Amino acid sequence: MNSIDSHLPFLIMSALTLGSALVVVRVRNIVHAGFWLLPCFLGVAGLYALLQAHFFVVVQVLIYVGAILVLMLFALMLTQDVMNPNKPQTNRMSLPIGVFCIVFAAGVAAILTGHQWVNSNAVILPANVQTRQLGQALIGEYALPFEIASVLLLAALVGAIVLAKSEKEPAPLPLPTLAALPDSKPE
Amino acid sequence: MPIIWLIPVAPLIGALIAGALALTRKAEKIAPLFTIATTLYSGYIALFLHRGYASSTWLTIGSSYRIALDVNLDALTFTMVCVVTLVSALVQLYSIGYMANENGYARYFAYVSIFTASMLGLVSADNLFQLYVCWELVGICSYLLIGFWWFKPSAANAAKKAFVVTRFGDVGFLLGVLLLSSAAGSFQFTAIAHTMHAISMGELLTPLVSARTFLWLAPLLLFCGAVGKSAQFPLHIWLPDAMEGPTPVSALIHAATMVAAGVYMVTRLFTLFAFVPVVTETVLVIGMITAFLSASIAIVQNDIKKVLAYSTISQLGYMMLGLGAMGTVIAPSVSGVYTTGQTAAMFHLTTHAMFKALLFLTAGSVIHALHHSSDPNDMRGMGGLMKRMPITAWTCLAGVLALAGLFPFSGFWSKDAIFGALREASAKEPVAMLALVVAIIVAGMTAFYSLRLWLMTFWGEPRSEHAEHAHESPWVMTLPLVILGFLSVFLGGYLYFGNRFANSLTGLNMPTEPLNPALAGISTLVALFGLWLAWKLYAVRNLEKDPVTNLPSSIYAFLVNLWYMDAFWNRFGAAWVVALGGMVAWFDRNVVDRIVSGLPAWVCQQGGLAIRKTESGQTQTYAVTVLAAVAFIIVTLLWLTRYLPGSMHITMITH
Amino acid sequence: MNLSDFLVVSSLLFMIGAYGAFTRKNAIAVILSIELMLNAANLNFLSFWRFLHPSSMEPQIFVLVGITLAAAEAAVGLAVILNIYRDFGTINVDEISLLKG
Amino acid sequence: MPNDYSSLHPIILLTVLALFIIMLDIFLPKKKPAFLGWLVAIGGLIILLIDWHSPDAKLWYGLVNFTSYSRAFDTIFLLTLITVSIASVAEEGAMSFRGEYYGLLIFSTVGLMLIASSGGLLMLYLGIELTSMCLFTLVGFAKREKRSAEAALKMFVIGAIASAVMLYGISILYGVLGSTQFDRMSLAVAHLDAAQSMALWLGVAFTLAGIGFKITAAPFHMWAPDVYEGAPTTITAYLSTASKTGGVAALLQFILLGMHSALLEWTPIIMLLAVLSMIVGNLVALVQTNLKRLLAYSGIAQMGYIMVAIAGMQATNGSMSVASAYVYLLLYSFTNVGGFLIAQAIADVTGSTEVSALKGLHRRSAPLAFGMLIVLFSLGGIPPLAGFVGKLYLFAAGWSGGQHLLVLLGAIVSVVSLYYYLMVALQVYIKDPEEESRITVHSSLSAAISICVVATILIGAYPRPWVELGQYAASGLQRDSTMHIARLKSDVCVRSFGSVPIAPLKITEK
Repeated sequence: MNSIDSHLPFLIMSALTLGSALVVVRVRNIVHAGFWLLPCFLGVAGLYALLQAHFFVVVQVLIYVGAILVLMLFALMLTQDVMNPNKPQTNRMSLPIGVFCIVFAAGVAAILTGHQWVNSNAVILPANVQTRQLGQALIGEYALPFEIASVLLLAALVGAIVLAKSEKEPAPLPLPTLAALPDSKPE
Repeated sequence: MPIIWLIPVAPLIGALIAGALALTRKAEKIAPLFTIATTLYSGYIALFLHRGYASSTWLTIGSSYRIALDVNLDALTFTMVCVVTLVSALVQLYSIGYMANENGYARYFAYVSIFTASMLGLVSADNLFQLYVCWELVGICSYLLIGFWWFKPSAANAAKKAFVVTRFGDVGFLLGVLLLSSAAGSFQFTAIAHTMHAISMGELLTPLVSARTFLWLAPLLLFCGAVGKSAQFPLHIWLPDAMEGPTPVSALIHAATMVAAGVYMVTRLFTLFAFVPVVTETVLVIGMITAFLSASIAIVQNDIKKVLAYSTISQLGYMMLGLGAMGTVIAPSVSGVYTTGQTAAMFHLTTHAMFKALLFLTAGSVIHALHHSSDPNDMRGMGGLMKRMPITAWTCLAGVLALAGLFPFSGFWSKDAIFGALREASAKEPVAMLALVVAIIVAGMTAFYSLRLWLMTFWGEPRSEHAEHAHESPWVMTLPLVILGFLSVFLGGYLYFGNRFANSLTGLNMPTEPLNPALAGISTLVALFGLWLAWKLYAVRNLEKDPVTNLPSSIYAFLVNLWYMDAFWNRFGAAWVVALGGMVAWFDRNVVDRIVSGLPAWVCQQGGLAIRKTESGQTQTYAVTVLAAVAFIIVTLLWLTRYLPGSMHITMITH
Repeated sequence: MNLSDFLVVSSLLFMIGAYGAFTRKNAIAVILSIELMLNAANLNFLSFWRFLHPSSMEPQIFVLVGITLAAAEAAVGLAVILNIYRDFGTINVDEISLLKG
Repeated sequence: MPNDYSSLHPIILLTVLALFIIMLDIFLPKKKPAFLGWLVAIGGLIILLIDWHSPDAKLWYGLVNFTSYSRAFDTIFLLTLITVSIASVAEEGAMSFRGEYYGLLIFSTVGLMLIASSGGLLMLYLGIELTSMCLFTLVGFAKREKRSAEAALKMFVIGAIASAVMLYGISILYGVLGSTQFDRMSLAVAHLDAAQSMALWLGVAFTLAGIGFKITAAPFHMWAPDVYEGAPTTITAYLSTASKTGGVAALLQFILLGMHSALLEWTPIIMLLAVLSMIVGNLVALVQTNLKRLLAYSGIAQMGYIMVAIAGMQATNGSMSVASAYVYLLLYSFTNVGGFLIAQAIADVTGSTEVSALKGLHRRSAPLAFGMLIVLFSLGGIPPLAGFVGKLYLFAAGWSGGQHLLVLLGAIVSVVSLYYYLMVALQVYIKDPEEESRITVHSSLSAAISICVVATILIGAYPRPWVELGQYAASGLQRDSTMHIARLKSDVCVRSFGSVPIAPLKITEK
């Protein structure tokens, strides 16, 4: 197993990733949580760089940081006044779940580090070959998953539009099914 | 394929036609024509065409399990087919009058016809699977017919109760079917009988349990089904409630045929029961308890149908006594052996089907006449119907005497056969001696309550206005009564002389077994005593209302003395009997009922409510469950592999 | 630094994400947390690719699928939340529990 | 197997059909019945025929495998799509995005078909996600209804978490086994001491979360009742049948193709799912008052019965388990869709899906009442209806697989289940209706209900061809796994891709 010698970058990147991830899940202000996702994703991109997955560094930054995160931030800013930031942002079970997650993480890490991984002894290819291979795979051997992923995106977009589009015409008379439902208000 | 496959199929066709008529709601009145004709056709095939075997494969599971629709018309099936088609046809004829003004006229006949088809399928089965399917089907028909007047809450509840309670037995039955068929690798009766034999010889391994356990467990599981279906203690509780259904249905399903299915099944599979004495002894003990318990309850009932229902349970207990009596083996049969006890049980099944159907139909005739009354079933509101409904009264008397087992009525011969079998068996099984004594006591009780029923209904003066204005039923109802009355009187003797019944069942040609004079004498005396007591208590008490001073003084004094006796019985005897009956009824209602149907229901209900609480509506709780489940699976596997290293192969797969 | 270290990081990241998804009241924060979980899976794939099978194509394809999925889920998820907001006037997951039992 | 790309035609055509429907709807007048559902049904039927005429194929080195297994399962998916689409015609008038509705429905069917024909976890995962992604939207399709929106949120959150967990699990499996292609996975598992490799089972348990989410087997079932209750009823029907069937198809492939050599270690996991599902499903259904929730819990219990058969796979080498699970899923699709559609028909008039809305149904609509009775009796496993045959076959498979205690438990809880099915039947036939008005059913909806009810009776009355279909399905899975393992064992899997040689997978014995 060929190890990576650069210890310090790894420690920095993992600390950045995990630290900001913790902030994301714990911070009260939801917009801050959204912004803290940025260093987290960048940390993951850094780890990818250490793994010499150069193409995915770019993808991570472009798609996660550039697209998904921006989408999230828009949503967060639009809805930030919905949640009162002075109230706790986590539910009642946060302590037991925290303990559970720590124990579980320790267990998973223990099992994974204890496993004898089988190495195929292949050498890592230079970045340009890697990317060319990936490109060829996506139109060759893995054309089908690629196409299906695009169908998935299409379906997701259609779905998102259907759900998000506000209906222009005034609400018609309620359907019988609507009328029958108890109209309870959230407390 | 031989034409006999039409035996179960013909009534099914009749049912489909009636069902179609019911859906169109036009020409409902002609529905019974089809159902009766098809039922009679089934009987005709059985009577006049060749015996034989027809089979068609329906489904094959795995490599060896073949599920087939078989019609195996042997002597035993022939007997049952005759009983079922005859009673069914007569009941349907009777129903034309009885149900004339009811809603769902054609639907009723469709149900009855489906029932007939399922029952015929049950008795002509040659494999456990078909037996089980038809077993469930007759249960459903029973459910539908008990709840026929669904708008009455009591009927709806009774239907549900009947279905659920019999299911308890059916679970055991299903497990028995699975156990036996998985051991045999087949559902066929013969294959299962051979397997059982091989297991008893130690030549074959059994699934799940050891061979020794298997030999008693498998037949007892099957017997569970019989306990449920034939309303044996402690699952008998559904049958009295089932009287909520139309009375002809009670006559057909809950007296003559379906409730006898348990007896038939044990007879058919008797080879399986004969390996271990504890099995037959269980059958014997259950039969004994049932016979006594229900007879004692019947004494205190006032509802005419309830008396008959408890009487039916008691008589089914008699049949179980016959089955449990491991008497002399008289002949080998297709699937094993016939003993005197089995033959006697089947004999009693046949005669009982006639006179009990008759009794129910006469009760129905009375109820029909009183149907404007608030409680037409209550015997306290009857009396004096003898003059107003003579045919019903006389045929009912024939049925009563047959039930009482009075010489020479039908019941006498078959009851005596059971006593004979018990006496024979007592040499081998000590408990049979006790059973014989109990059976004789029950015979007295039976005579008592059956005559009591008749006297309260037909004797004396009318005790209500409705009874006063009662009229005889139309001919479609009285004709079946006359036919069944005739059979109730003569069928037993006819089948007894020349040993006709046993010879037909076993295919042998043996001379008539002479009656055991002591046994016949005792049973006759006991029956006479019961009748006499009923006569004294009921016929005379009614007269007491009228001045009886016109009687000769000596007889009067005698009566007074008897009255003294009566008071004594009332204060001490009857009070005890009533109290005992009441206690048994209370125990029945509050303990047996609760334990059998109450406790598991309660546990399930509470369990459901408890688990339901986890479904809190909180999305994130659900999400945690997903990961917790993953963690749980990992921990379980960790535990299994850590503490049971290499032994997972042994522990996880139980062959 | 070898495979185990990366796996430890990814398992921690996964559980942090899970913790957030299980405890955050804000529905959008739940989506953010799920993104963390997906990232952990991707990190796993690339670690295995780098240390065990650098010539294999599969993990890379999986990472692409994972990223696509993340994008799709973000889009649909936000639409679902918008819909919730219109109907309930809140996006507090805790308060949205008409359906239960 | 021939490398015939024409086997892809059904999937491609279905995708095209979805796009066509979405586009067609743009040109159709709104607020008028368009009968798009019938178009989908006809298209689905044609595609089903094409599917049955396409050859077996193994494309892209086994990325997707078109076998009798995939064909048989496609049949369930397409038949469900057809019945649900026909039933949805009744709701078209009230829909504002009917083209998208059908489009997403078809896309989700595409996803399911991909699951059934997947040759590895990659396509399996993509299929599951495509299906889920469409269903998130469809569940929330009644946008103005709070319950629908809530159901969508719940399904989305749980589904997204489950998919993330599953992806994480797949990544671990990839690390342990070096591939996510079923044939190579199976080979690698065979060379591993499967029982002792906890990392493998870590991956399996995580992966199971995603599949468990699809099949709603306890303890992954929590979302189902809420979502089923809140979703539009036609979607609930689809969700409870086709989507679950896809999950079971995935599970069977994962176990029997991917981890064939570790069947024994799988048994306790499946047993756990079976026991929990049967108990939770039946007991909670006992205390339900909403028909949709009741059917949801009953569906959880039915999955438990299927798990009983699957738990017996070790002894029967899978074939009987697969065949019986398939037969059950097929008939269950009809029965359950029928049940939900009847609930829909009643809710259209009464506005309620409570069990009490069924009071005296037989006086308000005799055919609906009869259909409900058939559905309930079939679910209760009463002969001679389809449910009986299916349950019998399942338990027979479990029994011959040595799972006697599970079968016993199954038999006992079946008795419990009868109580709540009969409780509903009681409402239909025994209770007095609150209103006497007759219930009229939209002709398309009644056509869909008729299809389901007739199929339920037919499968029960004449099960042989369907059982043979199940065996046909099982043969696809069986031949695949044995043949591939044999082949892979003989010539080590060297494959070349483009000009770059890829090193052979090296298997080291521990």
